[in-house]
Amino acid sequence: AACGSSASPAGDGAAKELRLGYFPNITHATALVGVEKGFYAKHLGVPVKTSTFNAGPAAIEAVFSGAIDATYIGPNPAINAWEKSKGKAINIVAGAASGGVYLVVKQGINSPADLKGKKIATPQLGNTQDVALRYWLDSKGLKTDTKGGGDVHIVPQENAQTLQTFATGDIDGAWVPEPFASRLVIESKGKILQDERDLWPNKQFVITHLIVRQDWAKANPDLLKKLLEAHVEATKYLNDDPAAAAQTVNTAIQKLTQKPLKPEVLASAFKNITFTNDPIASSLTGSADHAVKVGLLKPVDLNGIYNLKPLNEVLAAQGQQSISDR
Amino acid sequence: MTTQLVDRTTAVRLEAVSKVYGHGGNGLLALDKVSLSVRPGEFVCLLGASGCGKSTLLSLVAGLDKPTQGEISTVGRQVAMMFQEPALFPWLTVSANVEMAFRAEGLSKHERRTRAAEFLDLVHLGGFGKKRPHELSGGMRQRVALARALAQSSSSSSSSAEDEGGAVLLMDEPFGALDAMTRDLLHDELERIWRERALSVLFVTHNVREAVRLGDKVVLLSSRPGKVVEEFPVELARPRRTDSAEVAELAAKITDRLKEEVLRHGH
Amino acid sequence: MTTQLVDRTTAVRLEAVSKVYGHGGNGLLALDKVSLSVRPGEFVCLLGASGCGKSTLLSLVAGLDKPTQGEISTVGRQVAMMFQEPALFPWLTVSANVEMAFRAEGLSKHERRTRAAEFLDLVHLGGFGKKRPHELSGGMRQRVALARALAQSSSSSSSSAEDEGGAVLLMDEPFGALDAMTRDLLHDELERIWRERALSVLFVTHNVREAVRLGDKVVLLSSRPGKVVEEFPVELARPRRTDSAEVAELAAKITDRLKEEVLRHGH
Amino acid sequence: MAVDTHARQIAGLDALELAGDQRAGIASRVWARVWPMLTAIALVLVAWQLVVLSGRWPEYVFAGPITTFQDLGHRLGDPEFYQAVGTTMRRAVTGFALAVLVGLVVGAAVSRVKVLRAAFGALITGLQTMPSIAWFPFAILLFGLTESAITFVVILGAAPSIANGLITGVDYTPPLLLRAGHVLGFRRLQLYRHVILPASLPSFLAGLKQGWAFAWRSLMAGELLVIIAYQSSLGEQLAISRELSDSPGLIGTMIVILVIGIVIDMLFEAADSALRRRWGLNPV
Amino acid sequence: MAVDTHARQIAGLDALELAGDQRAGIASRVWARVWPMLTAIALVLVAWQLVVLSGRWPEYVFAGPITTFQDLGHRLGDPEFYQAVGTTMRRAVTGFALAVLVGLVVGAAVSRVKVLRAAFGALITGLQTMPSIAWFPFAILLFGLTESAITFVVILGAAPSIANGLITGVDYTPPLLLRAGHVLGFRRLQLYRHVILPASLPSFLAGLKQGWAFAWRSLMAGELLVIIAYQSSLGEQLAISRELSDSPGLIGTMIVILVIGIVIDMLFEAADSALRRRWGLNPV
Ligand SMILES: Nc1ncnc2c1ncn2[C@@H]1O[C@H](COP(=O)(O)OP(=O)(O)OP(=O)(O)O)[C@@H](O)[C@H]1O
Ligand SMILES: Nc1ncnc2c1ncn2[C@@H]1O[C@H](COP(=O)(O)OP(=O)(O)OP(=O)(O)O)[C@@H](O)[C@H]1O
Ligand SMILES: [Mg+2]
Ligand SMILES: [Mg+2]
Repeated sequence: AACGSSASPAGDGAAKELRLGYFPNITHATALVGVEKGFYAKHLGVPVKTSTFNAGPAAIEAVFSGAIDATYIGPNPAINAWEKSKGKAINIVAGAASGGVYLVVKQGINSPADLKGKKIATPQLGNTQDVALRYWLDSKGLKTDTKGGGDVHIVPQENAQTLQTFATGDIDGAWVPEPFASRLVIESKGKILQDERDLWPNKQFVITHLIVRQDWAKANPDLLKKLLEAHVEATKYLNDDPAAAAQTVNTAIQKLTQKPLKPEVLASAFKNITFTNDPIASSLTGSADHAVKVGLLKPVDLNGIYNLKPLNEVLAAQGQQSISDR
Repeated sequence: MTTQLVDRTTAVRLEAVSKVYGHGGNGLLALDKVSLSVRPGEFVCLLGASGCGKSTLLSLVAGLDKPTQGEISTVGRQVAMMFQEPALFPWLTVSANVEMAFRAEGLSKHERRTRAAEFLDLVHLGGFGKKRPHELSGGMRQRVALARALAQSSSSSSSSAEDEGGAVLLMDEPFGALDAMTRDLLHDELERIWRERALSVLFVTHNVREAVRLGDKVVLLSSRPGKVVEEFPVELARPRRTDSAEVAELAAKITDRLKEEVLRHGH
Repeated sequence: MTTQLVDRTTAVRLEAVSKVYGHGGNGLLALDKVSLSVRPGEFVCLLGASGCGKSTLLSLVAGLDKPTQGEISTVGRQVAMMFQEPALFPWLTVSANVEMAFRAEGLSKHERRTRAAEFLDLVHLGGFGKKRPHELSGGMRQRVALARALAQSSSSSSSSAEDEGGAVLLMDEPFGALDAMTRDLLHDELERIWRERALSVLFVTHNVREAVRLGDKVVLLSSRPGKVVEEFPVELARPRRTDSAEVAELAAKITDRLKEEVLRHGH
Repeated sequence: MAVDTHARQIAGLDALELAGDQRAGIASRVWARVWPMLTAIALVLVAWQLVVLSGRWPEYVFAGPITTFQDLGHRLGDPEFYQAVGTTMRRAVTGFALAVLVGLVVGAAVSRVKVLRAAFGALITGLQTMPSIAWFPFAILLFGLTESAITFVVILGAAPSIANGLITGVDYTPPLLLRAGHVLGFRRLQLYRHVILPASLPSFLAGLKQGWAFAWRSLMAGELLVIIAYQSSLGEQLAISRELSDSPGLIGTMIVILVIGIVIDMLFEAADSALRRRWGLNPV
Repeated sequence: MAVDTHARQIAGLDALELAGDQRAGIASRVWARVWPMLTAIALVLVAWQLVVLSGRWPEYVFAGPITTFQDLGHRLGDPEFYQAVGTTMRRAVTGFALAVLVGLVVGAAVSRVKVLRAAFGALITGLQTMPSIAWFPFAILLFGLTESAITFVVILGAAPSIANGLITGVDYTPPLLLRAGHVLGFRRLQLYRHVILPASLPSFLAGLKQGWAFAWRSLMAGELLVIIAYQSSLGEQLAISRELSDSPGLIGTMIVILVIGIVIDMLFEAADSALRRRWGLNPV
């Protein structure tokens, strides 16, 4: 790359460690079990330094500044990072999780038509959930606008606040990821009006994936492969023994935040998420197209955002099917 | 604590008043069983060495401090006081500083200003009403404070017709920073106002002649602890002149007594 | 601005110095072409009505303010000054306030304290070194300021052996808040130090006798604008006594001249 | 030989910096105030550009002045920008005004009534250290998704430091002035109004300045709390810039915040200068 | 007839509140300071419980005192809690100490050098109004994911108000004392050290107090910036409690923050009281 090569204080020549970021969050279960079960340590052979973040921007700032090499992250920050750096900063190298996003509404709302004049929360203006809600409402003939006006009022707010405002009745519903969707249902007697999976082909869309710094990947192809090996093993573990995995995830969350999920929330949320190595490229481009359609995004060229070759090599070595970046 | 305690023939009465600053071993006995009274309309001068407790005594009378022992009573709705320092409010103009004396009375803004101007003229500061205290010389500041105290003690709220005597006026070295001429002129003005308003005055000074010039009675305090050493009635006819022979004679007598007292205390 | 300008026979020289406070129409001419000189080792007293510009003159000499016109020159590494107000540092004890006079000299802590104690004894405040300024009476504060100024002007750094005269000492009504006895005692001490240290003193007072008692020369200022009206050489033999006949006589003469001046200005 | 001439005294005086050349014309006085600022800005810009040129970080990570000002220029051409600034300023001023009221009342009560001071004195600083986000849930509980919730957060942010400023001022009122007021017949409220309050003004003003900073910061966070239809705001723009990893947008918004802060500071500075002039303190 | 007896004068005096009964024993003096605080706490607890009992909000939205203190009790039993408080306090103290240093130097320079003041004076308040999150990207760029990044944010938060406190103090130094210092032969640095700094102490102390509040708030935000694995901190706990809508956890953390704030305030208050006593100002 023309720039940024000096950004890594560790030096990209031959990295002596891997610096990995993730969130203490159930959609990042792959990383949580990977760290907890020692998969990364086992495969990488160099020390793994982990950093946790509570939101996307800090993780991207860390990637940009070269403070971490790879991180698990949602689709939006990845697209932003790609776009702002004009395709120079990062690549998506694997998928991690799919599904687990719902439109939860108050009792008494039974159809999209009932949403007219109601307030629905999304995590953030222009993020995947926000786009999905707008696109979905549009498809149901309900108008919205980016300022919260229209037939349905969309109020972007942090998920934590959504829990509160839903409980106090300030909002009528929310399009949110797990574990918030399950908490709305279990704690505030919300009702699922729409499972986002039903809107996508094969009922699959990306919620978490793994990105790496391009210059790190270029300088450390071996480490990248080993990282992916660990990632694939973690995904396998999650799918092979979901009950044990769920426990492992909760243990990890408790260690990081001192606050484990309630068992019923954990069970419900875990069930709703699919863990897969496939970044489900079609959903990312699809979501970007939707964003353009609802007027939230200028068209972005996502061509080249995926670098799945190392992943496919790893999968091939294990005799698994290769994954497409379209 | 009842009206009985306040004799109609006393404007200010101190009975065996003691004042200790600080506590225990560090305590400093500033006043020791001082008894003193000022009759309504009487002009009493206080003399004493530096640090003997004169200012302390005035604070006690003004109610700014509590005596450690003893009783103090004053007649009159308000006690006006002129401090040893000018104690002007730096954020107010000279005129506004004097106007503060009428605040409690509820006069109109215009009336306040007019009356303040009168008192400023009295102290020869006619043109300085719009200046701020920091633009004045030390003696001018002292005169502003004088104007304020006089204004206050001659304002209607501080002396009511029913009282036998007028308001109480306490003055702590009011002319200390003034030249002899200005001082003489102000002596006359003070005497005039004192008589017109029938004020009861307690006046601290270091100038023995000034004390004799103005007072009906001169009270001599000893130092550390402050005690009343002697009271000198001044029975000279008014108007008196500071440089007259009678004044000089009595002043010399008091000065000798004072010197004795000061020297006895190792000063 | 060269050494030539400073005559070896002048400790302080003012040449046609004017000082205007404020600007334009609001400007106040405080000093008007004042010329004055103090010889090394000379004791000059300044007299004048309240507000005539005495303090202003001292500030100019001390370099605290710029003259609007004219030239001022002083000899001696340092000019010590005692302000009209005590100007003590409230966060320091009395002793530490006096010790500030030796700061520039780099004496040891212990030495500073010992010397400060000497000067406090001198002003009869022996036991008060550990008090804070707010615990003192007005006159005591003034004496602390006096101790500090004397300490400064007799410290080695302010008078160097090469100088013909010692340091310059400016005093603004240093005894204004003191009783006559204390004053007399301090006159003697001041005179002694002045002679021992060969100080050049510029001394402001309102007390004409005091001026005559202490000064080699008494300078009379008129008021608004301040101008030198007359200089009176005092040729009485020392030691003088404030209550001696010669002092009284000259004082009376000066007082008459002063009165004339004050009355001429409508005071 | 130690010779002290007039020239040296003037130097001593300059060290004291008591005097300014007050006869200079207005133009040159304005210029004297402006050129250091312009120089400072120029220096910052040059340093910034040099860092960018050094290539330590790519432009998308740390935007240079050119990109930033281009981006800012675009935004300045957009009426929505002014709307956003307007919305934020309106909220800031409302919130601050209410905070001044609350701070004044609380400060007055606590500073003069011993029991209240013992009960709540320490709590004020305690509240001051409470980060705004802690109040968000309560703001929403009390006010729902309305502007009042934002105002609530702003008041809680600013009022304590305004109260503290007043309390400091009251504590440091010269006793002599209190005594003078007492002798003039002022008691309680009157003493407060005529003596204590004016004497505390300098400290109160300092408290107001700090309070403004707290109010503004609380607002920047609070504006994310309730995003109101058709109303963009500076706080939202700041957060979105960060969210989108939009370096020129972020720096641009920071510049806008800085400029507003500087303008407000100048207002405070003017008030303070006037005060100092009246009190006879060294003017700047 | 208007009669003013001793009793009335004492009343007037109490209004001035200049005097406390200084002969009271230590126990009763401590009690006089403690009971209003205990009463205040009791009142708050009762009001809080009443709101919860009113059933206006479900317990998981607004936890009552019982739930909260149970939760807090659990946490107090956990060594990790003390570790978190320890980590946060360590960062706060380090950051604050550095901020004091920076604030002192900047304040001293800006307050006495005219050119610097014209150039940077207004910038200080400008910086003060900059919300912490704006600095996050720069903190990470400069320091990576290290504690230094947090410290950087804390310093930027606190130093301006410390500098401002000093500047106010310098501006309001009584000219008479400056003149006295000048006459005593103090120039520039010496004048600063012996006169200006001690004279500004009250205002500087007020600035420190405000600075602490800024430092603490910046820290609470900054602790989210760099979450160091398995090293919990108060800021993180606050954010997580909020993230999880964990009402008892949030209120519990707020109580902890409040208690720390109050303890710190008491330290400042003690310093301030000592200062006032030395200066001969009305003691509380
Ligand atoms: N800072 C100032 N700003 C404006 N005017 C001033 C200032 N200081 C003094 N003056 C004016 O200058 C004149 C002389 O003042 P100065 O203090 O020198 O008098 P003084 O002779 O010392 O009087 P006093 O005996 O009362 O102390 C006065 O009229 C005063 O109003
Ligand atoms: N606030 C205080 N705290 C402690 N001691 C004090 C206080 N005020 C006065 N004193 C002491 O009380 C004594 C009397 O002081 P006071 O001010 O009454 O003297 P004074 O007679 O007015 O003297 P002067 O003529 O010098 O003004 C002094 O020794 C002084 O040190
Ligand atoms: Mg006195
Ligand atoms: Mg003077």
